[in-house]
Amino acid sequence: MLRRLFPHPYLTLLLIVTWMLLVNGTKLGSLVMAIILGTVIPLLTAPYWPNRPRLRNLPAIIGYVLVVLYDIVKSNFIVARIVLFMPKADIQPAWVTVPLDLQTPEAITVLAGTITMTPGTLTADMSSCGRALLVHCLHAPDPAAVRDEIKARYEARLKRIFE
Amino acid sequence: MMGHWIIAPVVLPVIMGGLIVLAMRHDLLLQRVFSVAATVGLLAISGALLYAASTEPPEVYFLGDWPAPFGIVLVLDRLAAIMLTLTALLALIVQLYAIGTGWDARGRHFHALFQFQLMGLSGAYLTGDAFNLFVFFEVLLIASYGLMIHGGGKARLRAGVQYIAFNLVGSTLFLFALATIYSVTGTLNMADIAQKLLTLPEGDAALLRVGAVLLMLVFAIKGALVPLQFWLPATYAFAPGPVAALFAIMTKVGAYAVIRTGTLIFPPTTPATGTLIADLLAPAALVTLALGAIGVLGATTLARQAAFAAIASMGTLFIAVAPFTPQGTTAALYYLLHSTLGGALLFLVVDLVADRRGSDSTLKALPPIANQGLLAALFFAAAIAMAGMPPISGFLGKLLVMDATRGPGMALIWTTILLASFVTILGFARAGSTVFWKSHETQPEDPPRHMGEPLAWTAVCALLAGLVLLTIFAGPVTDYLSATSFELYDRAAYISAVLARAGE
Amino acid sequence: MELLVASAIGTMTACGIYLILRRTTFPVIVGLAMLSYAVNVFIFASGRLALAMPPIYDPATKGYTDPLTQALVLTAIVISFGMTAVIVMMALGAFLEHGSDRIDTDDDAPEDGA
Amino acid sequence: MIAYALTFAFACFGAALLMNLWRVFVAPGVPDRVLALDTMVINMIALLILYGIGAGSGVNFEAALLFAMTGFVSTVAYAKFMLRGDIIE
Amino acid sequence: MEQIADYAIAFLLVIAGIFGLVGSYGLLKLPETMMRLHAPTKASSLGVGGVLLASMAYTWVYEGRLSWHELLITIFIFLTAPITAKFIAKAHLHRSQIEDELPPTGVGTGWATFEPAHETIEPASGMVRGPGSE
Amino acid sequence: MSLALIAALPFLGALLPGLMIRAGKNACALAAASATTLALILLGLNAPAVFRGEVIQTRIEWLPQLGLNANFFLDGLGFLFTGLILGIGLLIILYARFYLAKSDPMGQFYTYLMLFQGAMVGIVLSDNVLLLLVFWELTSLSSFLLIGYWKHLPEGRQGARMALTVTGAGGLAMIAGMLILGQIAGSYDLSVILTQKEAIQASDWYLPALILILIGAFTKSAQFPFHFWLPHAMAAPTPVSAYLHSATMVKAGLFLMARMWPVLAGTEAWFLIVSTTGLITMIIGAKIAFFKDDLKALLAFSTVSHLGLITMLLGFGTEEAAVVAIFHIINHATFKAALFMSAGIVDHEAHTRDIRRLGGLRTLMPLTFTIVTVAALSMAGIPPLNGFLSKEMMLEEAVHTVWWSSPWLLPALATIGALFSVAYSFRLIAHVFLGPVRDDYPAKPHDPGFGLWAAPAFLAVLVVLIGVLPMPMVGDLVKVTASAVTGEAAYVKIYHWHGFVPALFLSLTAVGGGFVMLGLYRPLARLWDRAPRPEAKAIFDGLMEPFAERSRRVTEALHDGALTRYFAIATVTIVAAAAFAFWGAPYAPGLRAMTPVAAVPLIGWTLLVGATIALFLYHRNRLLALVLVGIIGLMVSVGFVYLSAPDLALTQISVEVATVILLLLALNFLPKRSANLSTPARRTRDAVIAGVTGLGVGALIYALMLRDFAFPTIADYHLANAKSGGGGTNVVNVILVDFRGYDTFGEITVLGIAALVIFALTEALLRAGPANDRLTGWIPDARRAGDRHPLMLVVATRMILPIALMVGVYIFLRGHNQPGGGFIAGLVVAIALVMQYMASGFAWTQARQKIDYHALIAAGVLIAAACGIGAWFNGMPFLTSAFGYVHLPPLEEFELATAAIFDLGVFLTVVGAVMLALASISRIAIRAGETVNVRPYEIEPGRPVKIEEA
Ligand code: NA
Ligand code: NA
Repeated sequence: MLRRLFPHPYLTLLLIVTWMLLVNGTKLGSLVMAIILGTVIPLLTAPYWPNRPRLRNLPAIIGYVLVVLYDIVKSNFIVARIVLFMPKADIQPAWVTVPLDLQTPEAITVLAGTITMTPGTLTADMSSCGRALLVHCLHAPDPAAVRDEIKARYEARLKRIFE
Repeated sequence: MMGHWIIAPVVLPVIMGGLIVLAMRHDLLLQRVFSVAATVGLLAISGALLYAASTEPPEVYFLGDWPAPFGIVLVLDRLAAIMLTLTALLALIVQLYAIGTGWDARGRHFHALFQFQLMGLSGAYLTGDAFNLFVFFEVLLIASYGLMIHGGGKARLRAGVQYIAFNLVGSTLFLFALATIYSVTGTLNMADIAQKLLTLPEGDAALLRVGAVLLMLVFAIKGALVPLQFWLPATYAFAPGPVAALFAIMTKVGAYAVIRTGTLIFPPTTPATGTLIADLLAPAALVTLALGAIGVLGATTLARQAAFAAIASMGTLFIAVAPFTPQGTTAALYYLLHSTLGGALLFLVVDLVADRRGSDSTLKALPPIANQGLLAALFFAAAIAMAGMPPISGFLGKLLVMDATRGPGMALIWTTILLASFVTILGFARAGSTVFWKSHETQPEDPPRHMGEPLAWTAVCALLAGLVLLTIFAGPVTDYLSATSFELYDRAAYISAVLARAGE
Repeated sequence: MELLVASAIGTMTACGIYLILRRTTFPVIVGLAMLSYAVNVFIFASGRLALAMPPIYDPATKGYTDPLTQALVLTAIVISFGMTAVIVMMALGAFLEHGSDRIDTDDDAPEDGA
Repeated sequence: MIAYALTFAFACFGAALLMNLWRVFVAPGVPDRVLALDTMVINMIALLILYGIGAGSGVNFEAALLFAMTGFVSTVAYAKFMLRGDIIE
Repeated sequence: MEQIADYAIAFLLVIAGIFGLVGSYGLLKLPETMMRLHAPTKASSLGVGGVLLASMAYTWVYEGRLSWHELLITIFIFLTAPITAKFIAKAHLHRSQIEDELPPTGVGTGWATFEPAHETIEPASGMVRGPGSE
Repeated sequence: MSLALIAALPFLGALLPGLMIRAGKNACALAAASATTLALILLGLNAPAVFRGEVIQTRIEWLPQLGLNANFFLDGLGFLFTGLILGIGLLIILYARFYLAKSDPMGQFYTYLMLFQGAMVGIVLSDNVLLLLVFWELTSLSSFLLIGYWKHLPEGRQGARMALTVTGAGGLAMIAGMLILGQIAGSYDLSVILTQKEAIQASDWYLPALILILIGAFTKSAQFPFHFWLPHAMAAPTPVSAYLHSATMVKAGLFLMARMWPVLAGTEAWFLIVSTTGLITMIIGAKIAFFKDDLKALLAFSTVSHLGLITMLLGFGTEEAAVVAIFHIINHATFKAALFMSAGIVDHEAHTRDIRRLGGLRTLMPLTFTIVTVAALSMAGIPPLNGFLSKEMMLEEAVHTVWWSSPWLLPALATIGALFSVAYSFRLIAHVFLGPVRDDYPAKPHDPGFGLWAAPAFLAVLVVLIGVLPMPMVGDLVKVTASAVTGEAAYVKIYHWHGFVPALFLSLTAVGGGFVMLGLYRPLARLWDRAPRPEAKAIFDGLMEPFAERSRRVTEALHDGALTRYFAIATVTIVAAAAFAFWGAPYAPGLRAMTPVAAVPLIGWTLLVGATIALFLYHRNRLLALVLVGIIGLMVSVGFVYLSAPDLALTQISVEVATVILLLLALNFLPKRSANLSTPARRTRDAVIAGVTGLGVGALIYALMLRDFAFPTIADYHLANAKSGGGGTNVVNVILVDFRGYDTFGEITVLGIAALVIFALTEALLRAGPANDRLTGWIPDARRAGDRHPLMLVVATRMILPIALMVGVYIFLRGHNQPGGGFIAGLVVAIALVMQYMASGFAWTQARQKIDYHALIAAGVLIAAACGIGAWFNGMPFLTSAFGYVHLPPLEEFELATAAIFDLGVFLTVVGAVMLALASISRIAIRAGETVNVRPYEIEPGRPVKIEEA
């Protein structure tokens, strides 16, 4: 019953939060509205999202978010340095293949996104079977190291969260 | 006192159109029944409004209960009522024809689009607000786009693209014009504009005139006034027969708008604009008539010939409008009634002929077709109607126009009108003798004689009957029309009726 | 500011006109879109320009810009959107029927520009 | 204090926009131009918010949000067109 | 307090400005499309993020209300930036056809951009229903 | 009343044959005949009064505003002509019954014939010149039908067209003349006009009016130089020729001159124009007639000649001449009709009208011979036949007339005319009936049955009777008619012996000369054949054909479908007209202070203008063009934000992206580059046009922005009443849904219709046909990448869709008070759905939702309408809004407004319309062979896949 009413409980939660962010206040009326919408909209969009991802262990999630935020800021300084100060000749771009252990689409998506937003790397494509990501590095003298860092730093964490 | 009935001509079709789309879009029979019913209803309402308009001064309907000029108003006067009734009548006839010939089944949504088309037309006649006029122009245009390409087909689609493209430019121009006028006068209500123009500071005149001319050019496009007529021939020639017949009213919308704005907002007495409109309109109208007539003689297909006849009739109509005198406007209105019915008749006959010749209306002799004699007779009737030959109303219309254009420039105007009639009848004679007579050379034995399509024939005869009645009752009709133009030139009544609540 | 807006409108109009004078459907459609952008700004500007005075009721405001022209522009935008959609489809249809996307029908040369 | 910072930020993002425009004019291919457009949208949003701070009005939020949304959609649409031709298949 | 807040906001703005600039400058300076892609994706995102944070802080400090809208926008941008980047990258790969410059996937198949997806596809006949087909 | 009835009867008679055609030829003939007879009887009833000199009138109001009324009047002139028309008409009806073949459609013939008869009667009875014009043109039209009756004969069709062209044109000229005349006389009623002689002849407009009216008369009566159409009209069946071209239509011109005689005649101009034209026509006609070998052609030209004679007499302008004219009209009608019918008999029996193939018929067709001889001798003016009397009197008048200041010139020429007329009359007798019987007639000739010879015989008898006893027979008739023409009681005395007057000698000369000419026929004919002469038809065609051809070329050249030229012309016209308007009145520059410019908007401007220029430069690369359009749209909406128009910004940006998506979808099938189809010269021309237009528009808006409104704007009212009266703080939205909700109502209807049109069009394209073939055989013109639905996007959109929907709801709800509203919300939702389409594919998405977009559109429009109608129920006009503040604890107070319902209608329509449009275009893609994904992910890392090694 509850499962039919809330096909995606996280989504419902997310929507309620979103609504409160939108109306930018904490009126009771808004909350009621938020709850209504948070219930109705997932029901409407459920067909587009057949299988629900299972999320577990909140601390891991929080940890991951913090790591990524830190890396984003860091990566930006790196990129800035390369863009502003490194002479074109010295920049050593590289392609890296990152084989995947993850299998959940959601998880892979998050990983790919993370890679793009973090130091000097950018997800360009995926193998047509979905078992590897093609990553481009802006400046990577040692591509292998990049791959290992990705797998260790992000994929491992995501595996703990999603699978 | 018509109360809410004034808006019925807009609301009825839109609701019917909506219902057709919502509930009946899979059932042609239902569509036909309800669509016809709605049109009959529209005709009845228009008739009632026509009567009311003749007994009362202009009546105003304040939409949203906002006082003019702040909200949008509908105004019912004789002119609006006449246009409504004419449209409803033509619509009913054309609709019967479309059903009778099965045209409405050759594509989707014919009846819905048809109703929306009527909504747009009615809205355009009734509105007393310049911008709202634009909106309803768009409604009737977009519906006409749909009807024009109804049934699809290569030639029709290519013509359709041109038709839309040209009218999109027109719509853009319309907006430029409205913005300019608003930017000077700060109002959109036509009566209010008219009133404010009386006290317009001199320094604003030039800019306002630009706005006025742009506006008139928009209507000139609709009215197929040379050199803005280019969109018409292909459109009318390639549109489905009944649609082309319905379009007989579309050009008249342009004429209506010119008459409305030219008498209400920019009459020659307006200090800022003066005779600007007339000065530009008169020569253009003459050229239009001439070009249309030459087109009738030079056309290569019956359909195109009909199209050019339509252009020519617009020329005659605008010749009568141009002086902006009550007498001229009366003549123009009579000719408007006549040329609408006559044009529609011609297009329907051409459609019947083309249909029997395998949708080929090129001017060459083909083996005799079914009902050749009858069709020839009808074509003959339509032709003399459009050429303005007696005994059909066109002749009376032409006489009225000539009578109304006495005075300076009379020689030129009369010569043009008469020569145009001459060339037109010449063109029709050539076409008719080729299509209907020469065919007897090609194949002596009797043609297939199927009558069929009772509704279609009813429609055609109805139009012919309309012309005959217009001829017989020319007197009373003209009385009503001169009362109408009197009302038009007596702006005070209109303006005071609209701005009655301005104080609020 | 007025000069900027006016010149922008002028440029967009000019570009639009130039494009509608091209001989294939696509540029003509783009040109019509440009014209409608231009005229929308034109209407908007015809209500005069105002900075930081949105027509949202606000007791503390120093004034409002003209809300009416904005409403008119909205209507205009919507209508021209509908019109553009239709002509795009018709152009596509004409191309599919005819095999050429010329908008002039004077010379029926088949397939070109592809 | 904030005023200076604002001006500086304005200058930066303004300059950024001009660079984007330049990239639109001269680029090896359409992908780069699309990228430029996408960046333009981002910078625009930044300017919008800055303008909001400057004028002390939060009215521009919806605009910013919608810019973000539409910018994303159109970029994806352009790219998908280049990849597949048909963007809705 | 105000003072500190001012400094913080000003700092955020300056940083944001710099990154915004960097993002677009990189777009001009970097030699290859793939490299150019890095700059805006990251820098511009951070730049606008910074501005949004500054705005939040500003309204909080000076208008006394906490405006969450900016947060929403930031999240949205950060969510979508990678996707945009990936699409442009794919478009570039497809257009420049540099398949052979790429490393192997190491899992047997090729990169998706250069191969039809491995899945059962069937023609559209009868597949579509709803308003599209009546 | 009876007069109107007389005029109406033939028209009624015209209906009958058409209806009775099933009943057979006799029924048709009988119907026509009885109608005619009835009319004749009615006319007869009026005879006593007419002969008493009374004028019978009937007045029916028709179009009084114009002075066009169905007024009829019957005086002597009218009586004579009505009698001729109806009487001869009756004979023709009888004759035609037996003349026409089985295969000829009898019903049509009698219908046309009666139409014509009615028109003729109308002409001669009209007391209103406008009414007369109506009938006048009607005769041209109905004669067109009659001449072209044998549709399979090209000569018939051409003859008909020529007759219509000439007489129709003349009629149009006459319209102008009559309108002028009416203006001078202050009335269009003949009875009034005829009293205005002084006023008319004094007016400056007299001469134009005279010429225009005479053109009408001359063309109708085949007067030189308009005589050429008549012989070609002879292609008509003989009954028609006999009726139209001898007895009636060609006399209409004479009638008109006689009718107008009192007010137009008597001036120098009248005398010179009319008498000269008549004289020339008389001579030329007679001369040509003499050399014609076709019986009917001979008669035709003889008719031309006699009409000329009568015209000349009317031209003299004297009372006596008028009397003679009238008398000759009667005589000519009798013998010429008899001759035409006899010619028809010969043709009918011998199957040829070629005189060279005839001869010697005297013994074979004695009866016909007798009739022809009598009539022809009368035509030649041999005593004691009626033709002799009138010719004698004519010569008498000629002798007394000084012409071009010479007393003898006119008599001489008149005699030459008479001489020719004698010659061809004798030739008619001699070459057809006398001489040896031949054995090579196409058919064995013999006298016809009674039905055919009755009519001509009757006329021949009249010829003799009138000749022998003129006064008893027609004295009164001529008298009363002449009085009607001249306006005062005419003195008529007709006798055979005038004594040895000059006329006698002239007459004898004529007869003698005639004999001589006949004797010299062969050599003269050889001369004639060798002599170069203008062939009327050639000249006519030489005039008409090039005209028609040139018209065709002009028309086609102008309307050849070159839309871009149309645009160029239209643009130039518009700019020119605007400039004309602007410089026609004073202009005072505005005094409004400029809005300050900061650096940021300057950058925005640079971007906008830059992108626009780029579009101008790169537009041929269509994808790039769309990218640029994207930038421009973005900049415009940013501009709106900056200029305090948040609603506009929101709408603009969302519409812009929707448009781009639509264009991309279409571009998939269109060529990806625009071919360069214009020469550099043309591109320059276009650039110039564009530049000038741009300058104009820019200048216009600049001038407008820099001035204050001339009057306080109505927007002030909106600002003042939005909250109090509309219940919303977002004034723009309140205007949209309340002050001007009616606009919005129309606007969403437009959007809905657009979607319907697109859908209908798609249906049409997907039907069997070239488009469908092209689609089914579609090959994408560009290499396509793999990975249709990249996993990242699929996942992301699943997150984004619900949030986007939420944003949509949010924007919708706050619209009334903050930027937003139904329209923007609708677009946001639509875009969110589109995102879903792009990510997971059309079919997959479509298959997962139940919404029917048609229904959505309809519902939207209907809800909006219902919201408007709702107001009626509390007595308010359409779309009157209501709002209130609800407070239900523990929730905070919130507002409920009907405007929200209206906005909901807007919302639904927008979503429905956008989605239906996209859905339709996607169906085209699917027809083009797009395959449809069955799974949400095409790449599913979890799913084992078969890997084929490359
Ligand atoms: Na609106
Ligand atoms: Na709207």
